[in-house]
Amino acid sequence: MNVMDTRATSAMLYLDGVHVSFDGFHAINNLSLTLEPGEMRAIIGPNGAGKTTMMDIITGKTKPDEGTVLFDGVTDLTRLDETRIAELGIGRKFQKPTVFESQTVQDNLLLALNVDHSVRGTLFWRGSKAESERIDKVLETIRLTEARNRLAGSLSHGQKQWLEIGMLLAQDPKLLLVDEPVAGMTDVETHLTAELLKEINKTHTVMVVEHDMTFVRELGVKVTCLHEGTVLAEGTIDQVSSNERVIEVYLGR
Amino acid sequence: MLTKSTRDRAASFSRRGVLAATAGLMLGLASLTGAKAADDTIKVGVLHSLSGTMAISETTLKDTILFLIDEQNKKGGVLGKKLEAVVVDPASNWPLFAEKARELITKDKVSVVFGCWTSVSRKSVLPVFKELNNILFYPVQYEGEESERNVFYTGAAPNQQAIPAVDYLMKEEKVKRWVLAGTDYVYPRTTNKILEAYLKSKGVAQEDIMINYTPFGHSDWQTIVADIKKFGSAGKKTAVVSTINGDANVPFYKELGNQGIKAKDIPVVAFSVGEEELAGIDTKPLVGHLAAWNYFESIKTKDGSNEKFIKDWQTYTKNPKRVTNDPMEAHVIGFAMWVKAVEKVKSTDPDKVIDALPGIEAPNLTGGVSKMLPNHHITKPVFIGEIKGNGQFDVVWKTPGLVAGDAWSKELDGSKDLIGDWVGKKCGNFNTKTNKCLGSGS
Amino acid sequence: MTPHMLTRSLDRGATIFLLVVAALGVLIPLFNLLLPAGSFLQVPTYLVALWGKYVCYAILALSIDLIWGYCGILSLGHGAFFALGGYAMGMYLMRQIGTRGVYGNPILPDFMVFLNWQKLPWYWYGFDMFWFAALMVLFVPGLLAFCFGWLAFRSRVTGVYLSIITQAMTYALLLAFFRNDFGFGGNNGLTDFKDILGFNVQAEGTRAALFALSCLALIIGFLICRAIVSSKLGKVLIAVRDAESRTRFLGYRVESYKLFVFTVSACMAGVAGALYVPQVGIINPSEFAPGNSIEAVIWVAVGGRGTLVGAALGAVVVNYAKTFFTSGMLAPYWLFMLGALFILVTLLLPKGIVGTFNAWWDQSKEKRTAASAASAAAEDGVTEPKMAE
Amino acid sequence: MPTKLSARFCSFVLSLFLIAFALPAFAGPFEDAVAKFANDDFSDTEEAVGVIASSGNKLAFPIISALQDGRLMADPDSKKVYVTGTDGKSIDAATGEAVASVPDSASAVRLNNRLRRSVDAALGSLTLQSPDVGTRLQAAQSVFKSHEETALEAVDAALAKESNKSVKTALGEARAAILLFKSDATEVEKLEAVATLKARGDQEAMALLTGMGDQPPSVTKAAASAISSIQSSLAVWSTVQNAWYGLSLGSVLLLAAIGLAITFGVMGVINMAHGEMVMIGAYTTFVVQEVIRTRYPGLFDYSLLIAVPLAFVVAGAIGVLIERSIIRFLYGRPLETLLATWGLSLVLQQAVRTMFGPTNREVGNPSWMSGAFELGQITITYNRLWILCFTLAVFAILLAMLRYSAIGLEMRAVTQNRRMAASMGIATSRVDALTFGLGSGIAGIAGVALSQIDNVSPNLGQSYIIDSFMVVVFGGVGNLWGTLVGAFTLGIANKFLEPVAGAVLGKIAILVLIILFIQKRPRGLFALKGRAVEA
Repeated sequence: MNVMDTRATSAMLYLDGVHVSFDGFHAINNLSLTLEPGEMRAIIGPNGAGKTTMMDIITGKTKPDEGTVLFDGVTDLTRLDETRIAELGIGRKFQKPTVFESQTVQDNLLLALNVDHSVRGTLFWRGSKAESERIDKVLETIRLTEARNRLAGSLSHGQKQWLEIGMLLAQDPKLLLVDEPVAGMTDVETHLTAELLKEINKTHTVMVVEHDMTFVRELGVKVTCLHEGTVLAEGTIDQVSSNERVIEVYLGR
Repeated sequence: MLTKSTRDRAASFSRRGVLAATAGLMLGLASLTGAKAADDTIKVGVLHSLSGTMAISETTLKDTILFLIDEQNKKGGVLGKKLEAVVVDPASNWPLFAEKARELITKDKVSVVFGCWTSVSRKSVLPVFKELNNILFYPVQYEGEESERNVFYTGAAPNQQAIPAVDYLMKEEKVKRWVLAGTDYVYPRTTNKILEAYLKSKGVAQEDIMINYTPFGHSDWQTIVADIKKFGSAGKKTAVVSTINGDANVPFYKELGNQGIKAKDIPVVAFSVGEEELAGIDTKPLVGHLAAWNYFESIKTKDGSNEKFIKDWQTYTKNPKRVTNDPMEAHVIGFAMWVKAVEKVKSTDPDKVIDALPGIEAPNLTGGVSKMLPNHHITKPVFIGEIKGNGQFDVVWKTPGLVAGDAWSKELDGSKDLIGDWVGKKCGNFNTKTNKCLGSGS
Repeated sequence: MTPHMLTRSLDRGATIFLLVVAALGVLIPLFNLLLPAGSFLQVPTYLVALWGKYVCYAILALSIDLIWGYCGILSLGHGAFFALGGYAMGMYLMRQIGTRGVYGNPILPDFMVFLNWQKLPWYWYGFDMFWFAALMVLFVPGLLAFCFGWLAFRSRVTGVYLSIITQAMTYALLLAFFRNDFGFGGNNGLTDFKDILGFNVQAEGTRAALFALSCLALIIGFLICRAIVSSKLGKVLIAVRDAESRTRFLGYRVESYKLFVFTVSACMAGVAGALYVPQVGIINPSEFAPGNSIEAVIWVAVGGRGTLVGAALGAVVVNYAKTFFTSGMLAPYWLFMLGALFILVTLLLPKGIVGTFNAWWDQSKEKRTAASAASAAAEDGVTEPKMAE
Repeated sequence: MPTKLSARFCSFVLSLFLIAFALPAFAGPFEDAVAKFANDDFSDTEEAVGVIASSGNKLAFPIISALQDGRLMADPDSKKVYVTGTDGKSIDAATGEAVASVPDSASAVRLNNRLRRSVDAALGSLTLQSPDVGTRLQAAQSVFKSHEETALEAVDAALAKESNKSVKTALGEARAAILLFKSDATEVEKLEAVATLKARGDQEAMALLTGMGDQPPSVTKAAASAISSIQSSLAVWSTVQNAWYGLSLGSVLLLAAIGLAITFGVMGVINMAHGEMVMIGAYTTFVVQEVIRTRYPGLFDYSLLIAVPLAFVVAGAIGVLIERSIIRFLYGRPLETLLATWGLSLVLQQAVRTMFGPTNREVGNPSWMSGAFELGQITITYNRLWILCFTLAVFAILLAMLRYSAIGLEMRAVTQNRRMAASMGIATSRVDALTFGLGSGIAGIAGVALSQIDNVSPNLGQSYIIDSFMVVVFGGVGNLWGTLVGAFTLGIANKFLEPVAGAVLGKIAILVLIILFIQKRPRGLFALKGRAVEA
């Protein structure tokens, strides 16, 4: 990869000509996409468009067959594993909410805090005031303060979604990848989530994958529509949703 | 005087009471496993695996002892008391053997134990019998190199099985080239060491001896049988001496049969294949292969003792097809010897019985009389039998007289100067060169 | 272990458990030695030996629960570490026999003499010194676990795959130790021990002492486990167990966590084996048998996976049942009993004895502390989602 | 054997008596020889065989063939020897006159291996010209084995008459073998002999060449070159042999593992009782054969064909039973299934032990399953060959079933996405039961085949369970082709390691290799890729 042009990009996240295929099926096909620092981007697209696979690639879960994936303009993510990438400051919320069901809400957040993650560090860990304050703050933001001692497994679907977002906050990454945050949420919850994300976006770069167009509209950010593993259209929600191809393959008439 | 004693008792009671209070679970424990020793019977321990890999061979021996006890009780028991069998299942698990032995002796207070098959099970119970000073009768042919005060070896020592078999093959079949095939554990290892030394002493060259070891329960014999075939086609008469362990024999013989190795081309003489093992195979392709034992079911006796034994055994087990085999005979002899010894000293006290046993004679099932030797092994005849189509053996050769069991092999450097003598020397491993009793530390 | 870890690690159940073990460790030897033989409360020596064995198994169970119950690593080869520890101790005991072997050879163990070994193989050097043997008891299993784990966890071998290769490991060791050329006594293994640190292993006093020691080891092992699982590391382990990749995305080096507990638990297993050998008086390859390892896992399941107390309890219960069934009239049918026990427990008590008890206890008491809740939930049967599909 | 000793003694006295007072008509060498059979002494019997074989008496063949298959009865008291015909009629061996019945005191003349050899040799030279080609061939071969000089003229006579090609070569080889050891054979003859044997080029030929005593230098030289050429060709063949052994071992592994590939691979159920399913199949075979032995002995050769479907049904039924009663409560908790099925395996083992006893049970090989044939210089045993074919057949059928049948489709659907399948109206629970039943049934079939080469004992299953798991994991869970490739790879690797490292080390090496391999490919040889795996 050409060093000059990596320097050139100021992007927080930079994908160029990424290919990945599973047993012949091209999940990602020459995908190129840039995310500026501080930006929030909504990714839409039909099932199998490669949205989640893209996130897998960014977070190092899947290695692309070819192409460039740059973080902060310099780090080549394709060479790193999940842990390292997370340490760099990329946080991810999964499509189906995955929290540590058998542990309490606050333990979930405690685990997410970006403090010493080494074996020794955790073995001889003793809670600090700063940590507990961080946790309290996050609990407030995600409105789970009174549920702090409940098992994460006993939370409602929406609450789990939020807890996971909360974990992202606690992790305090530079870049948040949020996969279908409002799936299975009530309208109210959806609205609140939108607010929450906007709030987060003030201090973080965010990439949201979502089907819910009203939600996307509410976010009011630049939208990228993926189809068959490549970018179909990019622009404001109106531009994209008026795009012929997009209507054809995704929105339907 | 009296008051004092009562006070003492009272005190002891109270102390005990306190202890009892502090440990209720001990109570339950003690009561759960506590044994009530019945004085009107003499208890006989039976320590044979009834489950696990060794159940195949050992279950029969358990039945044998039960049968013998039954017979003895019909004759009115021993010293006017009935015999009572205490059966446990060490489950082919060696540490469990030790545990069960301990249980038999301390909890059930047995006067004697008949048990074990594998060397390792014997080795594992050995310390227990030494510590608690009880008697073990061990009925299986084994590698020798042992003579313990508390153990009586009624099975064959190597010189009562392996050596005569090899002699037969040399004399009758003019064998010049030898395959020593065995399962990789101590009995085959030692036996093959002894045989190797013996063959060399008879002028067999190194390149005419092939030694091969396989893991337990080895089931794919293609390669090895092929190797044997190759080895056997070097122009000299070849034979296989097999110390392959029970379970692996069936596939071995099946492969032999299928690859068409006939007894008349390359005879196999086995030390661990008896009537019971053959019961699991179609023996027609194996006719003529050999086994060396101290007893065969097919042996006819003048006094009909063997025939009678087989008949009674089959009626007892309600199974007219039930076969008998060599280790069973060993138990028969051992049991008879123990009974005689007990009646001789009018007591079941292990020390008395142990001292009484050497010199005791008991009829074996092949029309002879076996004698317990000072090294706690017995005298036995050795027979070579050829496998017949019906799973029985046809005796083709026997030693002229009885062979005395050597605890220590004359062929091994480590042990050629050792003897076991519990009568004179009171020592199991006495070095005749240095006149010292080894292992006593001094 | 720092004090705050200790305090934090002791909840009600744990305290009771420790007290019981301590009581056993003190009382059984006392009742065995002080009371006159045959008196009502006197504990016969064979029971001391028996319970000593159970306690060793309990330690093994603990070590398995630590990795399976809390980190979701199902090792079906832990018997290997147990056996290795046992062999290390056995080699020391063999060297202590000295000239009292049947051949009176001062250096070579008997089995080497009659297989005509001329000199002691190098790997037997040093085992005549107790401290060295003791070190090896920890080091050898630890090293094996470290190498094995390093390979396996780094390349993310998980779930069944891991379980199966642990089986392969112990099976390979089984075959290896069977070989007489290997220099560990082949199938017969090591036996006929005379004394340990100058005390006769057969002596009642030694047995009592060994029993007490085993109880002590159990207590220490238990404390270590508690300390680990109740630290933040414990939370991470549970996180790994429930959602491994999630934990990765939070920036935890999952493999190093797994490696850590795996090695610790292997060392514990080794200690258990080392204490086991002098009490049963023999160590041989059958301890490597894959079946043994599986059975050990079953003890944990019966007692209650993810509850350390349960693991220990399970080991004792199952083995007591085994002892009980294998003698007397039941002897021919004991496998039915044992098999049925395993099936019923997995079907009816998926949380194991202690787990079920806790659940019931917690239900009966509305008010509950976060800590016990966490542990109670940890006992749920849920395992790695990967394998659920 | 005091009985025998005494018998021998009085028979000895008797024979003296006979020799002294017998009528001259009976005093011929042939009759004496026949009488020797009654001495129940191996060396006497051997002499007798020699004399009779060379006597040219027409009774020689019936007597010796009767001796070979134990139809020659000797009465130690009367010194009379009888030949019981296969038709039950008996004749006096010495005179050939038919006799009403053989006295009870008569017993079959015993043989030992040495005698069997000389009997074969004798029969060989006697049957060299028998009308039946098979017999002639056999005869030629046994003469080749024994290569007694006495047989030479018989061979030459036969050679002159012989028309059949294969028999001719066999005779030629027999002749060569004899000449090679004939002290007064000319150098030319011997050189020819060496050439013939070189042409034969198998181990027996080599045995003769290496075994021949001192010879004229030219012959020794020729022999040496012949030996080396034979050796080199045999070396090549031995590689082929190893490959074949590998295949056959692989087929056994595959057979044992294929059922597991379904229960474990497809359903994710760690079925520790799989081995016991195999065992049940084997015991079904045993029962079938018992019934056949007692009721319809004629059907014995079909016993396996009958056993296969039965084993499938029995094991399959038990499988379904297990699934319904235990496994189905444990889905999503695979490790619990491991424990439960382990308990189950203990129960099943003990159940079989109590029902059939702890000892091995005899399962015979039908005639078409026993024996072997030579392919070039390698021996291929029929049972192995059949098992290989059988395994491949089972595999193919199974594959076809999964691919094309409705239930197969449902099974694959349920494997790939249980929830989706359920929502599409597939009765997943029924499919589960059937799948598990199928897996167990196939294990049962495996049992039928394994009963042909291994112990039929309660421990049968134990010895295969670990290997099976290794194969499935090595090949990649959930992929039948993986299992196939895995099984054969392991089998062949094992067989090529065994001669080098020995059986034990070979096995260890294989295990270590598997462990290391899993590091490289944590999901086995044929792993599914993509998101589905993680989900």
